[in-house]
Amino acid sequence: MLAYLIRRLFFFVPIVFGVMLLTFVLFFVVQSPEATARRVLGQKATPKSVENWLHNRGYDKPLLINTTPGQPWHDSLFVTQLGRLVTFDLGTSDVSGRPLREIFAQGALPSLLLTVPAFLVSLAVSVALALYLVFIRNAAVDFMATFLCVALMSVPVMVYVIFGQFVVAQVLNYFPAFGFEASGWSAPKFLLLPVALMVVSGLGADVRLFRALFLEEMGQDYIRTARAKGVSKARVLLSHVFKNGLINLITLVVASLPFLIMGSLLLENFFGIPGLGNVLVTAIQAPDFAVVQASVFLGSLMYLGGLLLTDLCYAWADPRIRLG
Amino acid sequence: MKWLDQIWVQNLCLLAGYGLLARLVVWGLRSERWQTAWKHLRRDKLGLVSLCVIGLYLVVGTLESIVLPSASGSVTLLQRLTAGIPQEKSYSAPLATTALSVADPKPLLGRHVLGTDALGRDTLVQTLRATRSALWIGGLTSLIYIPLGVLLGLMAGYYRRWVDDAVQYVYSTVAAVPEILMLVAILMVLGKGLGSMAIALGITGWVGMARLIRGETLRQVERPYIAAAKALGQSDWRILTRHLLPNVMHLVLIKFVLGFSGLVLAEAVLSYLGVGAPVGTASWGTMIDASRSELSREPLVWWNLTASSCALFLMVLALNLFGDSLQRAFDPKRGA
Amino acid sequence: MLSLRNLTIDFGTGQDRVQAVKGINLSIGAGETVALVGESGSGKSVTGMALTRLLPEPPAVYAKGEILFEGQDVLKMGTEELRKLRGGKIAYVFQEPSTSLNPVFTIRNQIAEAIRLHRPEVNDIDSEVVHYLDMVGIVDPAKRISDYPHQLSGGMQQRVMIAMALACQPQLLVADEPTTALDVTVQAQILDQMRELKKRLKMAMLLITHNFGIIGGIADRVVVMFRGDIVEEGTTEEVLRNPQHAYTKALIGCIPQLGQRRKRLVTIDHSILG
Amino acid sequence: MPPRTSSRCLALIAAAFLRPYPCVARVCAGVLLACSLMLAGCSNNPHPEPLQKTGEDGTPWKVRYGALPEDPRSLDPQVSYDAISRRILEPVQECLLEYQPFKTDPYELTPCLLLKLPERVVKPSGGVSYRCELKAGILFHDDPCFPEGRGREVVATDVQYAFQRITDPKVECPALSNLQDYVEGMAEAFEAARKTESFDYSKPFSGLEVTGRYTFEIHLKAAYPQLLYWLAMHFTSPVAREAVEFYDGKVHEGTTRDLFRFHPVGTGPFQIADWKRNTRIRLKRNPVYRTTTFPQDGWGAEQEALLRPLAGKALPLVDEVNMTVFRETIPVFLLFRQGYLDGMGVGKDAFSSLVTPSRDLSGKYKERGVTLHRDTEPSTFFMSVNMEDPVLGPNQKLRQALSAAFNAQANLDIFFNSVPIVAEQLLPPGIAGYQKEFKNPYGYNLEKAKALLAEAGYPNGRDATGKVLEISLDTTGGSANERMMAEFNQQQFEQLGIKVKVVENPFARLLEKLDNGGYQLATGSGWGADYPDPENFYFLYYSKNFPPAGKNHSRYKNPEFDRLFEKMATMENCAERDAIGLKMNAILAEDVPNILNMHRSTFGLTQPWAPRIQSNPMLEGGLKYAVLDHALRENLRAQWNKKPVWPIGVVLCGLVAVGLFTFNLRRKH
Repeated sequence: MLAYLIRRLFFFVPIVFGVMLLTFVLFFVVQSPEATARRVLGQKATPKSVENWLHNRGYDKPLLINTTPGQPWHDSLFVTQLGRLVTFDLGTSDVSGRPLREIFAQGALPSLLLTVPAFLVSLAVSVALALYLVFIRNAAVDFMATFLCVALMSVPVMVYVIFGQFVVAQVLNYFPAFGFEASGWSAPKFLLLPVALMVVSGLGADVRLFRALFLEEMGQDYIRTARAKGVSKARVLLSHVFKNGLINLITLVVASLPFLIMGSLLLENFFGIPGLGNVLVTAIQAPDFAVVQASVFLGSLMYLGGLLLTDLCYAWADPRIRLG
Repeated sequence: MKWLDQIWVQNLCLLAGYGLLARLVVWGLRSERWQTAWKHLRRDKLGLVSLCVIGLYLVVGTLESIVLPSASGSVTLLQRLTAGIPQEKSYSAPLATTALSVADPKPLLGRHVLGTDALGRDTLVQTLRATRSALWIGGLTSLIYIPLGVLLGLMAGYYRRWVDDAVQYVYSTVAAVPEILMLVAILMVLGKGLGSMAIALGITGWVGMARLIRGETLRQVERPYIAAAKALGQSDWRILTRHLLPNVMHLVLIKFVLGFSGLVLAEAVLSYLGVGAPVGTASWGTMIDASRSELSREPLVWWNLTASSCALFLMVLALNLFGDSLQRAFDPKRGA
Repeated sequence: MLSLRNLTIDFGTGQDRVQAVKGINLSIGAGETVALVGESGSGKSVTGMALTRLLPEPPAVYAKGEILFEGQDVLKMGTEELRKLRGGKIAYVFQEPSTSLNPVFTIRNQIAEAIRLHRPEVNDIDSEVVHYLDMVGIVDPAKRISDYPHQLSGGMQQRVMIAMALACQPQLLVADEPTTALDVTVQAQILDQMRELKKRLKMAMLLITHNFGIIGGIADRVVVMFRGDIVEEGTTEEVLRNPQHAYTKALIGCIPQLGQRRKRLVTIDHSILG
Repeated sequence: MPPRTSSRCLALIAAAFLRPYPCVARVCAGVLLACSLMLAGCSNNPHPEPLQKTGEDGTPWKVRYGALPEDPRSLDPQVSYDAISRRILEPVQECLLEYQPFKTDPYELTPCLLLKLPERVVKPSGGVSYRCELKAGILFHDDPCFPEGRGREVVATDVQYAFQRITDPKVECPALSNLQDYVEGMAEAFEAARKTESFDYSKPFSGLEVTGRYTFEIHLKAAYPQLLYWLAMHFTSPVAREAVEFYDGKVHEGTTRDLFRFHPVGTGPFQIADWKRNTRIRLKRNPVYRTTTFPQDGWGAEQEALLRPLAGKALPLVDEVNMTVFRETIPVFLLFRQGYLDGMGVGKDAFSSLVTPSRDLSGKYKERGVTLHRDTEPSTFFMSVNMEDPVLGPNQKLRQALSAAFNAQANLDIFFNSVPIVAEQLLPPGIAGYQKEFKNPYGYNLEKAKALLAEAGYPNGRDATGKVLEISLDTTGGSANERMMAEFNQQQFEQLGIKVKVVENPFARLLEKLDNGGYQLATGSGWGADYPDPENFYFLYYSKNFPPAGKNHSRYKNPEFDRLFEKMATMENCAERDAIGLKMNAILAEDVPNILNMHRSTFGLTQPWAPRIQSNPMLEGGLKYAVLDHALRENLRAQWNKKPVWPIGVVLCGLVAVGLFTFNLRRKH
């Protein structure tokens, strides 16, 4: 087990390095940090102030490797950035000057408050609906459900958000159309609408997927054995099918767990939830290289964490699999 | 890229695309597996209806893709066909006779079934014209990610060892970079355009395909027929193209159809992020994006959002349903 | 004890309708062992499954006839009665032990589930599980009960299946190709085991197989099925010694000409079991 | 029917239906009860409780609710340059001078922290000095950076410190490049600091001489009348050195302190009470504020009834200001309609939708008592023409033709609901030298444009060889609106029969192109007045201001224009200056180095309970003059936010239907 973990971690190092290099090339080599400087300093900035800005942030260093004679090779942008990130010194945002540690720390909670309930509710609802569909096994209902699911999948997320916010908050006046309060009992009333929208927008795909998973399990031999034993259909579903389906579900679901922290771009923007959802996007558009590099670094760690988590959960849920 | 603007080049590209598609279908239908699938599919009413809807979209998209010479450079066939519909000054409601204005309702030049947009263009025509963007994005992206994904997936599954390691390393790395960053960064480098969008989506999209094909290849390689082929001394290339490829091709087809709908939706999101279709190219994503502020207008301007979302919805729905039908047709046991 | 009257089972609807069982009559007395023989797709497994309405509906349709178990028509039973019948009165052993056991539950769990359902009076379930495992010849059963199916060999898995079926003390055991998926040596062991158990427990048994070679010494009577119909019926000795129907002869002789129809029949079988 | 009773009724009906299934009925009833309780207890008010319920005198605590499009980037007075940051900074950090809120044509400066307007002294050396005197007794906000947390008095050295910070390269003050040409010793100090990598604040600073506790002199190398305007901007407002040194963003005794840029310590009528990053900022009244009072005059006759009672009153007029960050515009509308925002003062997107194409507020809002305000900004927007382009540069007629083909009014009608004014000249209204009667000789006139195009050598858009003229137009790509505008511009020029290729750029890329001249035509150019002076506009076409030195993006070079500019730049406003301006304007109009578009207008809606007091575009909101009718707001909000009941019924019926269906299905089995 430990050996397995260590082996995996070694495998992760080149991936993280590759990711950082790729981001650097994609983002830094092809567009100069001057763009950031101009964005930050505004339309009226003079080249002198741009130059001063770049110098203060070390952006006037050589890009990948310092080949200037007399200077150490590692005194380059990429190496220093990487060095800082590896020690988890995230630095400060190029645009706002806020420490990134603070940005991520403050944004994580609201993002999680939005995504974790949405994740759990949508998982519960879609698993329940999928089981329900498998349970009743009615041709007409199946057809309608498939159609509805595909229909739900085919609507762009934006349309959900726009309509949802407009109709539910404007016509019905039940919940605030906007805003966020992480503390106290008012949090649910702010979160209800975005969470519901997030659940609905993901429902179609999930129900379809889980239904297919469960149906596949239903066709297995051991289900026949269970039914031949006299186990009732509901129990077959809830115990035999569910547990086996769960193993497949894990591979699909667990990998996305670490990304819950990244929040949801659209919902956060529309509902004024100060999460991490649009941190990366605004950073890309700004462009705010410090934020991009740090979030990609953390993002790739999370991705790899997700992979590892999937393996571990798999091993935990499926007795046939042993890590080693 | 100047030569790309030539009228005949564009039309030729279109023709080549259709030729390729036809060739692939003919090639596929030669295999027994595809023939049985086609037999199943013919009995699947829903599948056939969706196929017809897709065909309809293809026709509209093609009409907009055929470029004709005109006085001011070039126009598309669809533009030529709808040239009779006048352009208004600004918004007007569906079938309205006057412009959308409370205080000063000026008479319109003509009737518009779905109203007009902010620049007074007919919404129906714009919606139809946008089909082209969706099809091009879906088509071009598939042309990039399918060969890339299939080739790498096959090689990884067949050769294993270091080839597998290398392919796995590359796709893990690509997958670990947040997708949105890849897309936006690539689009910023290449500039806006349908082509760049297809490239960006292709670069991020091949990972899933490669994974799928690699998995299936690993399974196929265990089968005796591969061992037999090897025993006969056939070359690796021949085994890859003649034996393995046909056996994973149905997966590619299904993934292509289902992935197509994903690509059409991705265009909408990219437009929200401001890296969507370029100016002058109608697309549903930009129409939806533009309608964000229209929804809060008084009186409400709803027809642009409705028209574009419905068109998008119908296409994605048809693709998804057809994809399902394909899946059932190829694997009747699973899709029950 | 059990009798089938004019049982007809269809698969699918409309144009795609396929008749899998064509109005057969069959009866099994208490303590009697009947072998149902036929090649793949002859409808023997379908008949076995139909005894407790195990076939998924749709696509299966019980078109005609009745299945009488101790005078009660199984086809008219409610959900609850059926559940009691399955496992409790009629238990099954299936062909492929490696897939017929749920891979994510321990064997204790799987056997205990059956006991709990049909014998609520049993208090010490674990020792009961051990008892039955021991009965089917599993070495050191107390240690084995917390194993998962994949940790057992194929023969052991089949023994577990048999233990699970016996644990509910059924009146009829339906063994659907119980040895087909196993090695020849293991086959012999399992068959010996079953012979012995049959003697000890005195329950009725329906042995479904395509292999005439294994029924000797177990089956009292043989029923031969071909394309959904019963073509021959008689005591084991009679049939083995003097088969009447050409098909039976072919089966006994294991003549490979059967391959002619094989392709189509295999496909039908496939779609039924899937 | 209030929701609680009605949902109870529905629960009874549902219970009757579900009697055969007692377990399900019980669960349903429980869920129903929980839902109805939640709905009844839920308010759709998105705002947190005000900081206080009542003021010290027992009157209701007055809170103004406003919107910000994004979080302020920096509240460091020497750094902050964008409108959003300045909107927060203005009520917190006062300047030496300020704009009189009611006088906009022309604008007028009045003293704020200074006792009176600075006194100009011409020195024999040719330089100019300004003598200034601070009001005595003005206190910084109470803040932990001061001993015992009590704000100390503002003195002249605080202004000197501000000037030193402008010079410090690490601070990155955007005003530095403008001021260092005039303020003595500034450029030298900057260079010295860049060499040593740190600015020496203890060194004497010759540009600003402290002559007493409250008095100081600003020494200029040459005449620069615009300095007064700089004194009305935050760059020169006094800063307490304690605050800058205290708020270093580092950990002290276990707690992290803010960065100074997020924790301004000013003297203004409000101080920051609570800043939830990316969510909202709440400002609380400064209890000891007494620098300024409500002006006694300056407003027009139509505002007399509203403003006379306020004259001379102590400021601010409300107790709290709550600014919420909205990244999307739709929620702004939603909240404004529900009465949870008192006004909307954001970009054009937000407003264009509420105004009918006939420049009027839509009827629904009128009924609600909402008022629409239009204020023209001192800004001019135009397309830049690259004068170094081989096609456009040498061909004056072609430029004139393009200019005449562009229908600026239609542009405003479609995208800005006709609110802004079509620009006829470079100077916007309100700036000295603006000519009300002047019409752009190459304003929209399609016939004329076609004639000019023929004269330029492109009859019907084709050159001598019959090839269609193709021109590229660089724009910023991104929002849907920008796309639409680009398509509109394209259509305008293509009316001439020429072909226009639109090139979309990220904002920064466009700026880069403008700077290095890699374009033919470019949109998105505009200039907002830093200060209301013609020099601030004409310098855009001064040939010594070619990028990178300045912002002459058109690369326009005209010796006559240059000569006139040099003459008028540092003149005080007078008739002669106006005359020179007239000539410069005529030169630009004929040469068309730009295609004029509009003078942008800010326009906003106000709720009936929060009427607009001032509309001076040189102020960023003027929050200290804001008023509020608390009772009216409470009343209308309750009216506008009723909760309908029918949706609960619909949902319930649906649930019951599905339940019944399932049970039926199972029973049949």
